[in-house]
Amino acid sequence: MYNHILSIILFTPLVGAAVLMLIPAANKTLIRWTANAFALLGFVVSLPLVPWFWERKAEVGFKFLEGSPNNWIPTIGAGYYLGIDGISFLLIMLTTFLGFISILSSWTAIDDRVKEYYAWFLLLQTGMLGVFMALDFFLFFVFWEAMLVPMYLLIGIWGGPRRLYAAIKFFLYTLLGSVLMLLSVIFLYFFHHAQTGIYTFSIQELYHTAPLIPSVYGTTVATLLFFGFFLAFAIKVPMFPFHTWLPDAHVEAPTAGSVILAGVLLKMGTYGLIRFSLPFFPAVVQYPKVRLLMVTLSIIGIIYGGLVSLVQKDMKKLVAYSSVSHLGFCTLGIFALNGPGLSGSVLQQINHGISTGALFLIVGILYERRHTRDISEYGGISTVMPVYATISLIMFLSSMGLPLLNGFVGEFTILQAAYMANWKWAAWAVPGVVLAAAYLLWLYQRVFFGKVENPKNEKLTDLTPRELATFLPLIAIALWIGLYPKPFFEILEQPVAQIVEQVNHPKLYNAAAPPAAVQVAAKPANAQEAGR
Amino acid sequence: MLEIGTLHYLMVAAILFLIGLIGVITRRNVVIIFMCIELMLSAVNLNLLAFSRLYGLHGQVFALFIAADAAAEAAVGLGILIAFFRNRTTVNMDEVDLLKG
Amino acid sequence: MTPVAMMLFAPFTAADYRLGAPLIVLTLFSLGILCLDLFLPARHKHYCSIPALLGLGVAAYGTWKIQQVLPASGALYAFFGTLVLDPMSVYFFYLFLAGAAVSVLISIRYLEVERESHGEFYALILFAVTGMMCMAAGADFVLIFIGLELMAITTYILAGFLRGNKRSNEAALKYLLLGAFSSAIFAYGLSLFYGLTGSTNLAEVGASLARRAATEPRNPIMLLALLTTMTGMLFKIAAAPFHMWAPDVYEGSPTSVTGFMSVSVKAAGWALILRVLLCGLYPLRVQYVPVLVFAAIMTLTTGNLAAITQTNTKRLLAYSSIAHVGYMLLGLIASDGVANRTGIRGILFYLLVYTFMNLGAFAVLTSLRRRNILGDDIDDIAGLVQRAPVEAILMLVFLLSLAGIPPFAGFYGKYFIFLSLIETGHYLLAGVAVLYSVVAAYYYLRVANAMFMRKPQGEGAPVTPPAMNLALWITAAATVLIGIFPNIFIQAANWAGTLIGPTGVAQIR
Amino acid sequence: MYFLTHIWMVPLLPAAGAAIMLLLGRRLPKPVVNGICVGAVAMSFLWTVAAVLAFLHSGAPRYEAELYTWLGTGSGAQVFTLYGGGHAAFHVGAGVLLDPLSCVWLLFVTGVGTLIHIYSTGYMSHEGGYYRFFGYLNLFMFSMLTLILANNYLMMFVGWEGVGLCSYLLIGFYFHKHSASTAANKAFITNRIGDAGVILGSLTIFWLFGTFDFVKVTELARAQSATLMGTTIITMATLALFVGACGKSAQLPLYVWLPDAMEGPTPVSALIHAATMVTAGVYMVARSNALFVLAPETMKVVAVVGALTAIFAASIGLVQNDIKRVLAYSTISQLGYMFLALGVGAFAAGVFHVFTHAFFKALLFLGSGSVIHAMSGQQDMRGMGGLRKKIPITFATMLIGTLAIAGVPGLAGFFSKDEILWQAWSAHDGQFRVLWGVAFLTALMTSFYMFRLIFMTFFGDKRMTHEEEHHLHESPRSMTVPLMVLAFCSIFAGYLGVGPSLGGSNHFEHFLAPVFENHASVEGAVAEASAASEKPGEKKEEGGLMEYGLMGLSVAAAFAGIFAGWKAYDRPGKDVREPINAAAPPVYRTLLNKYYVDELYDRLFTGRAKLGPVRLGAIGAGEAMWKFDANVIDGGVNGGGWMTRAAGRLSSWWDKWAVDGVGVNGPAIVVRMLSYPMRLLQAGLLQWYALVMVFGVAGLLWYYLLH
Amino acid sequence: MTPVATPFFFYFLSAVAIISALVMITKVNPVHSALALIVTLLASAGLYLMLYAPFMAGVQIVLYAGGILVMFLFVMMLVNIEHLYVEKMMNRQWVIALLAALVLGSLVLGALYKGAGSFPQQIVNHPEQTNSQEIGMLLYGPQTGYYMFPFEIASVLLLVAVVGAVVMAKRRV
Repeated sequence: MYNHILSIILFTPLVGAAVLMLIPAANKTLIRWTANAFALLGFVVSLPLVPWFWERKAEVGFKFLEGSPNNWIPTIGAGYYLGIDGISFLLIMLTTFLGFISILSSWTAIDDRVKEYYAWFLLLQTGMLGVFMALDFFLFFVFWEAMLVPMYLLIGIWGGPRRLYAAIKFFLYTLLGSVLMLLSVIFLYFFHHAQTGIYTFSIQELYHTAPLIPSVYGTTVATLLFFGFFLAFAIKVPMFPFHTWLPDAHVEAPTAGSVILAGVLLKMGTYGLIRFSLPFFPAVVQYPKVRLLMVTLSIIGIIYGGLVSLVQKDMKKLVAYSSVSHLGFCTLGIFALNGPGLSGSVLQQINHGISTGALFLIVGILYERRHTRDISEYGGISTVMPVYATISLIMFLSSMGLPLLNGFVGEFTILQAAYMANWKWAAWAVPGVVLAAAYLLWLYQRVFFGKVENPKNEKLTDLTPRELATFLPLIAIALWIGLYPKPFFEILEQPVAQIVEQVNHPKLYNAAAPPAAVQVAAKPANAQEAGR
Repeated sequence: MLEIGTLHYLMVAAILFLIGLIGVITRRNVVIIFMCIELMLSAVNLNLLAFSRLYGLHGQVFALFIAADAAAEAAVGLGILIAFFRNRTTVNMDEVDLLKG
Repeated sequence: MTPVAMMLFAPFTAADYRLGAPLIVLTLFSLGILCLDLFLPARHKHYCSIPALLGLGVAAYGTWKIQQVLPASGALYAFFGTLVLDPMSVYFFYLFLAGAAVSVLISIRYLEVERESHGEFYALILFAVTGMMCMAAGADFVLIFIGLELMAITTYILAGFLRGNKRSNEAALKYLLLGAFSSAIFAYGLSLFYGLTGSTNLAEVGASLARRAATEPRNPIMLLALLTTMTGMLFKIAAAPFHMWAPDVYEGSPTSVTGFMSVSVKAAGWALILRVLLCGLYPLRVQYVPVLVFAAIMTLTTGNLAAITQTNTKRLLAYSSIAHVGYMLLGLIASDGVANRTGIRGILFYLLVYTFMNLGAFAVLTSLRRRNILGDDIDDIAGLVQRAPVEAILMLVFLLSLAGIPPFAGFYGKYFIFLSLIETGHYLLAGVAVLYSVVAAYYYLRVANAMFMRKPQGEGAPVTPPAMNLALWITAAATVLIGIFPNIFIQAANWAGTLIGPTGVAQIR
Repeated sequence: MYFLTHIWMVPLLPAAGAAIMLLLGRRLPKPVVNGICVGAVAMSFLWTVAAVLAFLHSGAPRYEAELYTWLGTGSGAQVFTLYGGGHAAFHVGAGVLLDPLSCVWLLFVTGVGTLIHIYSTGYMSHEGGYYRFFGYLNLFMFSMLTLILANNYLMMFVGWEGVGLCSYLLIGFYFHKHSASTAANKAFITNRIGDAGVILGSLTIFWLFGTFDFVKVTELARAQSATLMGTTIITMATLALFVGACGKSAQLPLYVWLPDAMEGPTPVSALIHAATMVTAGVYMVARSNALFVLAPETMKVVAVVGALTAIFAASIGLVQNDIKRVLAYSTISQLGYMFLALGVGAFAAGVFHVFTHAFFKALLFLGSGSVIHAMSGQQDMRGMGGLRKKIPITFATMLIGTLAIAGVPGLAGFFSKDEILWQAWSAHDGQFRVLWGVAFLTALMTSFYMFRLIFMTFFGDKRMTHEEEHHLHESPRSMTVPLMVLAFCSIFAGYLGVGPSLGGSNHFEHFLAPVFENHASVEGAVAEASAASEKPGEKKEEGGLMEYGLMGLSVAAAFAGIFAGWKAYDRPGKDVREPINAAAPPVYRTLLNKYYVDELYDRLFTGRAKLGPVRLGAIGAGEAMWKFDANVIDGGVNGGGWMTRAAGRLSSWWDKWAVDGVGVNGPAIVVRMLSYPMRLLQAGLLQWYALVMVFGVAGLLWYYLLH
Repeated sequence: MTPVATPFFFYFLSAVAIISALVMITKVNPVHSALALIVTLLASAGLYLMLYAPFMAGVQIVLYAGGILVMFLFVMMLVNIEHLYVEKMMNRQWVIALLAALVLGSLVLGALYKGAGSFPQQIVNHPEQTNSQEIGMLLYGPQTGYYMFPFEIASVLLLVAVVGAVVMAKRRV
């Protein structure tokens, strides 16, 4: 169990999807129960990781290693190689948790092609978990791309009126970024071989050679490679101006899809930046121009997302654009290039997952009852749905970064880190905090306050126990992070320190004395050449 | 008179080949296009035989194979043409445009 | 031994027959099928598929036996050196046999629906495979040319196999005319090479050309011969600008034949190209690479762009198969077979996965063919997931694989091409290739969109008899399993690509 | 000592009350709600008293404790590089700090809070959402107490935002009223602008000193005063903090939310928007006094902004007709006084005014609440008049409050206000005497409009409708008792800080001295001001006469205002004649419309209203960007929507595929446009295909042979 | 055997072949074209003879002129030829096609002309009398039957052609 915990977590949803396949499509109740059971199981199997990880949180490097760098496709030096550090640990827990919440929230929202829906959803879950666990770039890429498909189908089949457009846009956008990333990593792969004589995709190994690129090929090549990676992640995050797929995808996706999209998928971009862009190209990210560009794009994203949210007429679109703003904070924290910035960024990613996930659920609840997300259709919902209104308020506040709720902790840490990197960055980002209050409260006012003027809203029912059950854990976590985030910071401390160290003083490959890990790494692909 | 060398034969072959080619790309009648292809193959044979005079009999054997191939192509081609004609009652190349885009 | 027997068998030894066994077996089986067809009652004609599959199986066994006796590094020669059995030939033999077998499986019901004769069909497929094997294993221009023509003429017939169907007629006619036209150009080029080198044997041609290319690299006749030869070869694999037959022919041909053509015939064309360009014409590599670059870019552009607006699924897949050729051409550009083999291996692996995924896609399309429904319009596939979820999901797998989305097999095909391009520093081409791979995803997704996100247009599930199911599951399993456990297949492709190259066909006669 | 070491219970008690209300409140009967909520706050008050006594008894300068690490790990592994080049760990603790300054605030917040809670049980007894109201009030108490007890800027910010939130919730308590919810939003968002300043200010402080802790910051600032004096960075830090203070304490230009905040129930106005929350800005500036004195520029800004706000709000207050709005503007005006005091370096005087103001402003608001209660919700003073007989207790207590705020000698307001006026006159060698003039004028106006309120409400003829008159009644005991207690405080609170000039020894200032100590070494001018309080004897001799003169002037002003109010408004008749309107109608209109500031803001900053044809402000920018997003970025991605449209007009086939293709899809449009020529090439004509092949061969040959 | 007046025969036969080839592609009536093709093929057969390839010349006459052309004529009878006269001879693209072909032709001829020196000047004279026999030996000889395997494949090819023709021509069952 202990040694295979990651695989178990990874494949539980997949098994669930397979089991669903065996159930006749007509038996919707059974399908729902099974899917929820597996989603819960997926969360439950990830729980043992919490105490286990907590014990080992101070250890350096990746933990719970499983597989090896070349046991999968030895011919090209790719392996089924899993491992986690604090950053991935948190994101994995977020994924299993939000996955469960999302599936729970779909109980009544999805009534059409239920079996397919749950199967794709569980498949998506596996793909996302794989992205966060893979220590082999090849494996990472496989999961990175593979998870596009279920998401694409979720948007395309169960989405809104323009779902086809949104689904394809989502898919192509992400694909475009990722293929360029593939090219870049192949370059690193050959570069690693040129330096060490070993073909491998192991991330840990590439860490030792990739930073050498500027000294061998010059800064232009290194910068181009950096942008190869960056584009993939920037599209995923999404950073301004690569964000336009996001509102479409969010608006058209079914509620649970939006939750997962905002909660987890976007984090892959920031995760990629942290896991790959920074350690692979420590010199490039420190070029003043590159860094300034990154920060500028982040800040533009923060302000821009906020301003555009302000004028949205569709609730979901508003929340979607708010994601652009929030993720701007995350990238700002990353490119502050200091420990707290990265910690704050990861924490903010978790927070965004919780808060924005909850916001999408909130929008979904109204949508399920009224089948419109037009803000002007609502008003006075507080009167008819008081519990719902209260929960919404808490999540709105969490999203706008009210202290003692989770959003503030991340935002402030990022702001502080950015300030310490360059005070002007923080000064530019701070209006985002004001705008968040403006668009969220205005939305809250328009939806929840006032008199019930639309007769259709008079009969709305308040939350059912199941719906309430989806929110309570989210609120609990929001409060936990808001009140006592120290455990999170402690989990993040070691990996973040390592990344900062890698950025500032990369441990480089030295032909005379290769790092110990290299010796156990992949055999050269040529070894397979002669034999068959 | 000029000595007749390999080049002369090659020139003749090339001219015949090109005439065949021109026929293929300009004539409307499918049957004539077939004939033009036969002409092209025949020109190839002339080439081969001209070279065969330089190297030995291998070229002649190659030419024999090409002739056999030409016969087979003609047989199958005309069979297809007949089947086509049965359905479409035309052998006009301009009208063979059901499949396009 | 009687004189007649001497006449028949004397030139060859037992080793020759063992090495030629797959071809001989296939010929014999197809003759047998032709005879059997005469005696079977009309409603049992489809039993002809059994000997066809059997023949393919026996041929595979023969290939396996050959593989057993192959030296660890080196080739075997048969029939006076006209037939060369090296890892590449064996690899391609398996590929052709697998493609043919799946094609036979998906044809059974299709032929019944079309009410066409079974015997000739399977016999022709087997004949075609014989021709392909000659192309893959031929070490002599004559054998290669005859093999090419055998395969080509067979496919002309197969393309027009639905005699009563105007589109099939037209496809056959177009294919034949253009095929014969390109064959003539190809033959013209071969004749010039013969004239330049005095031989039709690849190794000798190579040796002679090497001398000539060293002294006069811009010999006009050599260039003329090279270009005309390449025209013929690029035509066979449907590379632009010699690709224009492909969409029309693919659309008009019987669907199962289209699958066969797009997979096995194309693989045979590739075998031919690898054999000729890397063995015989290797000395002209400097000269032919620009042609390949031109063709590759043209092919990627035309294939991908034209596919976007297609409304006919078969036609769409035809353009997509053109696009795939573009990727493979990139592999050939990157790899010279001496310093770098990644691209060649990539092509071989690509062909392997392409065989399964594309045939799988055509299998699904074939299963859509019902009475009165052609099944090849994109509307016919709309809402398929609700009518036939299994087929739809399999189709999705094939499409994603074609689009190069991991973890499906198609990803690795593209991956190795990118790998070789980066390895050899062709960054610009790599960039073009990845951009087109995004474009490609778009049109595959259109089909997926239709299947999953539109309302069903027709009603009732497609009929999938056991043979069709078998074909579907074989192709799907291959597509998925190669994707998840690619190592052994990569090794196979590596092995197959080991010898191919200027040094591969060394000793002959 | 138990109470001192467990001082964190003070905020936690109301927090518990709030949690209970919000989770279970719906099902609880009113008496239980009363018991829990009022009980929690009352206990909190008692705890505070006990803790303060323990603190005083301990004799220590302060009591500080860190409860746990809030942000960061506390391990010090993650470090920042500071302004001066040093390093500091990323760490923020959740801690408490009890020193004289927080003692003062704690006492009056819990005290006034308890009274207002009691008052509310009567005032809100007929309202729906009773539990919600008390839950919010308790939550507010929690936030405010957190703000006060915090030991560092960030924890203070927690309370700071918390009170903003509660203010939002309580202003929006009548959420079905559009005006209420709008006012709530306005309050929160305006406050958020200030909050941004607080964040930046705190960050700058951290950058400078490597800590958020008040004590450490103060010590470091004092230690480094020589190097930091007047530097840009300290000015920046203090200015940013002051922006925050402007937001919370409703100073120019961020005051706009406070008048609108009167949409909330009256006890809320009393508690939050008069007595406690709005003084948070003062608290923060006072808390950061060590920094502010290092930034003379900021101090000038503070003083000027304070004075301007004071007169600005007072002038608007002159003509308002809504009883609560008058009080709201008066609050803004009084807050201006406080900032004036802070700005001239008289921190103790400012705090003293906060203290006294808490009582009489709470009293006035609660009194006005009582009036409104009696008037069945009517808030317009033009519809009142002659109420003194009907609601005598309210009248009496309100009169006391009014006298206090007007600065009539002997009442609380007199002492604190006079102290400020004197400091404004004398501080910095009289640099700020202009401001004294402003403040003096303001005092005159204050007295006038407050008595305008009294006369319009309680004197003259009854102007209410018959029905309203019928319902007139004195408020219940639960409301009047707090009024009386507050009235008592309004009279006597001032005696805690009677200055030496009036024979007192200014206990208040002495008590606070440890917080504001050590200014002498910083700046001479400030030294004088504080020396005045520390060594009364010497000071008295120097400026004694002047001080008495000024005091007399201000007393005169107060009475002049009262007199003018009486002349103008204590008249019979149904109509109210506005003297300003009569004298200068444009001025009246401008004042009545609050100088059109709201309209200006709506046009320039929020964008709710258009400026001519264009929409400016945040919404305008949002719309512009949204258009940019939809048309330019996406358009660029889409391959130029305009191209599609233009081409669509050109030919119908184009339109056909562009519109009803499989979705007008993203990056594919360009590609699709290219796809069509490809398809046209594929015209189905075999010979064309052959010709293309010939082109290919010929082209390649050409390239090879002739190149 | 030394050929008589080689240049004359060469030019004569070449001229006949080329002219009748031109006739072939310029005649409206396909029957005329077919006859012109026969003349071309016969003329090339003559050229074959001059190239010491009597066997191939014979094959040319028998196979092409005798076999294939007759088949063509049959097909022309089968497909309705009457209306072929009245239709246009050339397709729509013929001008551009002609130009392209001329460009290609000049390039090809130029290449051949420039590259004439690439071939050996020495002619290997094969005895004409044993020509057929030697070809036979190359095809079937016990030790020299180098082309036997391709020949077998060619036989399969012809079989396929037969099958194909049958399949194509037979009526629907």
